[in-house]
Amino acid sequence: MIHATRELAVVAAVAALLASGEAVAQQIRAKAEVTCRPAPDVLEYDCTVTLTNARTRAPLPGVELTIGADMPSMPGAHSVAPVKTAPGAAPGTYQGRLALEMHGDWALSLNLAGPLRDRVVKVLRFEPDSVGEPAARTAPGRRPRH
Amino acid sequence: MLDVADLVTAYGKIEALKGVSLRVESGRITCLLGPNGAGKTTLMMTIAGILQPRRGTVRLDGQELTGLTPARIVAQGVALVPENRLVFPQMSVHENLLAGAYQRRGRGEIASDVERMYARFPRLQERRAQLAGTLSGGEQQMLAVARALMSRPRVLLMDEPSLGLAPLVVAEIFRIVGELNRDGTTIFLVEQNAHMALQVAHHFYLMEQGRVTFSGTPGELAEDEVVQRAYLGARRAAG
Amino acid sequence: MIDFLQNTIDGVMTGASYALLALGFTLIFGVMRRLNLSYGPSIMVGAYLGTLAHLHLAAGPLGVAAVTVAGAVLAGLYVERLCFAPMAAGAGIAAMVSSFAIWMQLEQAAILVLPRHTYPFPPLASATAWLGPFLLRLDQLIMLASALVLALGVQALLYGTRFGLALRAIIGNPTAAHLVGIDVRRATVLAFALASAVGGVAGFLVLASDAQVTPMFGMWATMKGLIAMMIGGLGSIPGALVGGLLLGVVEAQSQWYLGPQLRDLAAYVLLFACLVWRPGGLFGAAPVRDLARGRSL
Amino acid sequence: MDDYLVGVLSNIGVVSFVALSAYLLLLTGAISFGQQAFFAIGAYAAGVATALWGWPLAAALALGAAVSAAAAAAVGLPTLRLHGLYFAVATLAFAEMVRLLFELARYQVEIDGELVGPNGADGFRGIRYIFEHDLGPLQFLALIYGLLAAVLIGFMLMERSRLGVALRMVGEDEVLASLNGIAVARLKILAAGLAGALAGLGGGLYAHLTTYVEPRMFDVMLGVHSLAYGLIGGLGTAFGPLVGVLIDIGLLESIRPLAGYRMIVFGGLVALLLIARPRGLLDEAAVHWLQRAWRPRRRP
Repeated sequence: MIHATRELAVVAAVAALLASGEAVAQQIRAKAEVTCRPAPDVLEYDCTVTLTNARTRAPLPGVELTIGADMPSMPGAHSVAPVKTAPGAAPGTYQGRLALEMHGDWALSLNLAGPLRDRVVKVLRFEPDSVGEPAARTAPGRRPRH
Repeated sequence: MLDVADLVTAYGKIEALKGVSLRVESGRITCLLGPNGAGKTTLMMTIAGILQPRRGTVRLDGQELTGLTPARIVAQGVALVPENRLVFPQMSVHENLLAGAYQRRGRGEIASDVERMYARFPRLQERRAQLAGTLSGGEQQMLAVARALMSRPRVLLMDEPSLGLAPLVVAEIFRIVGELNRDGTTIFLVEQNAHMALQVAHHFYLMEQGRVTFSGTPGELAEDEVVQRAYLGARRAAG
Repeated sequence: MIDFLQNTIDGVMTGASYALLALGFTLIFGVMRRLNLSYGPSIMVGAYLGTLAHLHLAAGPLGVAAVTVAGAVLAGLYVERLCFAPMAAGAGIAAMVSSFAIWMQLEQAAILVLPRHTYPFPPLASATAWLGPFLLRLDQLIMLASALVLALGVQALLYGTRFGLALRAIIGNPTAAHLVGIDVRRATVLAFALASAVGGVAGFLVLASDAQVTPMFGMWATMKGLIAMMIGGLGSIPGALVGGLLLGVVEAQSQWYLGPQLRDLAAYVLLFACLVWRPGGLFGAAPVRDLARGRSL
Repeated sequence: MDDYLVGVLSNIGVVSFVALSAYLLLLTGAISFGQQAFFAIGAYAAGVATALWGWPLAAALALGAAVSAAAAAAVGLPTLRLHGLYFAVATLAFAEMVRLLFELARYQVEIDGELVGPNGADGFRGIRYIFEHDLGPLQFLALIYGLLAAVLIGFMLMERSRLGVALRMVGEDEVLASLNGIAVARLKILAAGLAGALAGLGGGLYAHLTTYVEPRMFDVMLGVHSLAYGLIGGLGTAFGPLVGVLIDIGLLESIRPLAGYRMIVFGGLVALLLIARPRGLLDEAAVHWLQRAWRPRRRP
């Protein structure tokens, strides 16, 4: 009996949550460009984010932007605490310094808060002296024919 | 010759041996009788070093065996023919015999011992190249005995050699047991088949629920009494 | 037709490396009846030590090979001590999960020492030769020759020596092996070291022909070795050889005819089909009895 | 609550679904390396449903669970007679097939000038339901844990039911179970389907939590982790896998000062734990002891 009432309560709470989510819709979608370069310290990177309105291409200033990072190869286990960014010189640009745990591919999640809530994900490869596109997804043993 | 004193072996919290003491005399056949679950196999495995006792000692001619690895115990001269035979199924009969001499050096001697085994067990010679897993139950039992003898043991332990074998084969096994003993091998035999065991044994022990409850020679207690004490009569009636 | 044959040749060459990986894997599995997920990562540790020797001590290919093999053996023994030796008879899954935890450890250790994604590995022999219309690479020929020699060597060891007799006895029945006086513990450790050494050779040859090493090599080696072993049949040496070569050829053909993206897919389809239609593998009999009972791994 | 903490807790909650999925199969004696496949299928299906088709979240999650359950039952059929390592590797092969197919799969629709939808190896971005419907991180956290609580209650009811007993019997010994009149095949397919549904539900939640999924999130690593969780936390109760996840992600977070040495410490700890407790922290004996210690106090 105890279980049954508890179960009902949970079901009701979840149902209320799911229903409450149906009302508000947000029309603006953000688009982001990210460039990062190694900072003086090992495993630290300075990143510049440029946010624009996906439809109008107009810059998006005044956003509270944080950058989080996850390793796609292990969801949940390797993530670093999101860092706050500061507005850059040009409108719609933001700067932050990221401290990673290891080199390799990281999925940066750009979390937008304030007037606009959104999240954009970018995957980059972080090496000790450079940051670039994630490697073509190859493993050893895959050689082109000579 | 083989002295077991106050042996306690436990599986977790359950004590399978609750202080077992017994003695196997040199040159004789000593038998251990008792119902299923009395702890007979546990005792054999403890003597062979597969199981570690919680308390108590096993000595061979006064030399401590307790705590040695199974390999060292074989080297000291104790060989066990395990319950259900446990031959190496993917190896030939010949290789099984060679494995039995694993602790020994000297190829020539080992080779002549193998030939002696073939002389004693002609069936094994016929099947020398066959994989042991394909032998019949009786043949596997003979192989297991021969394999154990290949280590030239001072004491041969046998755990239920008659298990699951046809009556004619059982008689053959016991004939071999007697023969081995007449040739000088000391044998310690665990059996449920009290009738057969009492025919060959010089001395026997009764074991019930992890304890030795009787010790004597086959004449000392009526066979019916032995069978009953070992709960075998009840088992037979039920089975 | 020329393409098909060239693919087959390439596949056999690559397959030789898979066969070597499967050989070590199957040896560990046969003797222990346990799955060592850290098998590839311990080879990777050896390769990283080899790379270190290459970078800092300017070691040549042979020196790097020696360091790689020795490192793989050391890492393998570490895994054995921590994940397999202390586990009781019924704890097969725990041992496997434990070897997975150590995989994480080894990978991070490698990354700590050498943080870049790739490092150079000394190439062995990149010369090529034409045999009629077919192109052959020298380093791959060495790989194929090594696979054949090592497989034959392991087979000879198993069937022609006292140590091999002990190993086969343990494979057949560990309890009975104890009872005939085999030091099972010692033989198991030696088998583990031998398997790691074979894996180390495989790792060296693969990486030397790639000329680079990444920490991902550990996972790659475990996966390729596992697939080849399962296709060929658990615990079977000819199975490891044939499973590796078959995997290599199927990959090479599907890469050529279907494209690189479908290559790996084809490998897994092959594995899945083999398991469903012939669970014991091509060279195994029916699945080993104690495995059939789900409980033990 | 700090946003980061909410994020970590959400991750723990979502990953618990895959861990429970692997645990359910472990109860029946099946070692699966492949539950990440159903997590992936659920994530993609639910993501497509909200982002491309405009479905409400509840329906999308249900779809993810249903599609995953169907896929799991379909794989359960050919692998029915496989056991132990053979089953484990077969599920692994299947999961890698699924992952590689997602690397090939493209299904994109233009929304607001951006292409949205699964795009092969580049992943599936823009599952923006929580932003479009203004669902805050805390609300989503509540949703995850609400569903998790429901699942756990389901597990507790099941473990006391005939079904739970039957599942454990199959896990102990299939032959014996069938001799006791249990329809082993049907039960195993049912368990596979339920486990698939659990993983699929978790996947749907995960896709909406991160707003972004890509195939390599669902590789062998996740599969072996999910299996490991049950074993670390303990096989005695459905809370075991949760404890496992908590130890993994939670402990990793708390030893963050060790930064680069985290996995070295963690890997070693897990290995030592498994030596001491091969069936996990909350193994059957521990659960039994806890129940006995707990009961008298509850009774007046």
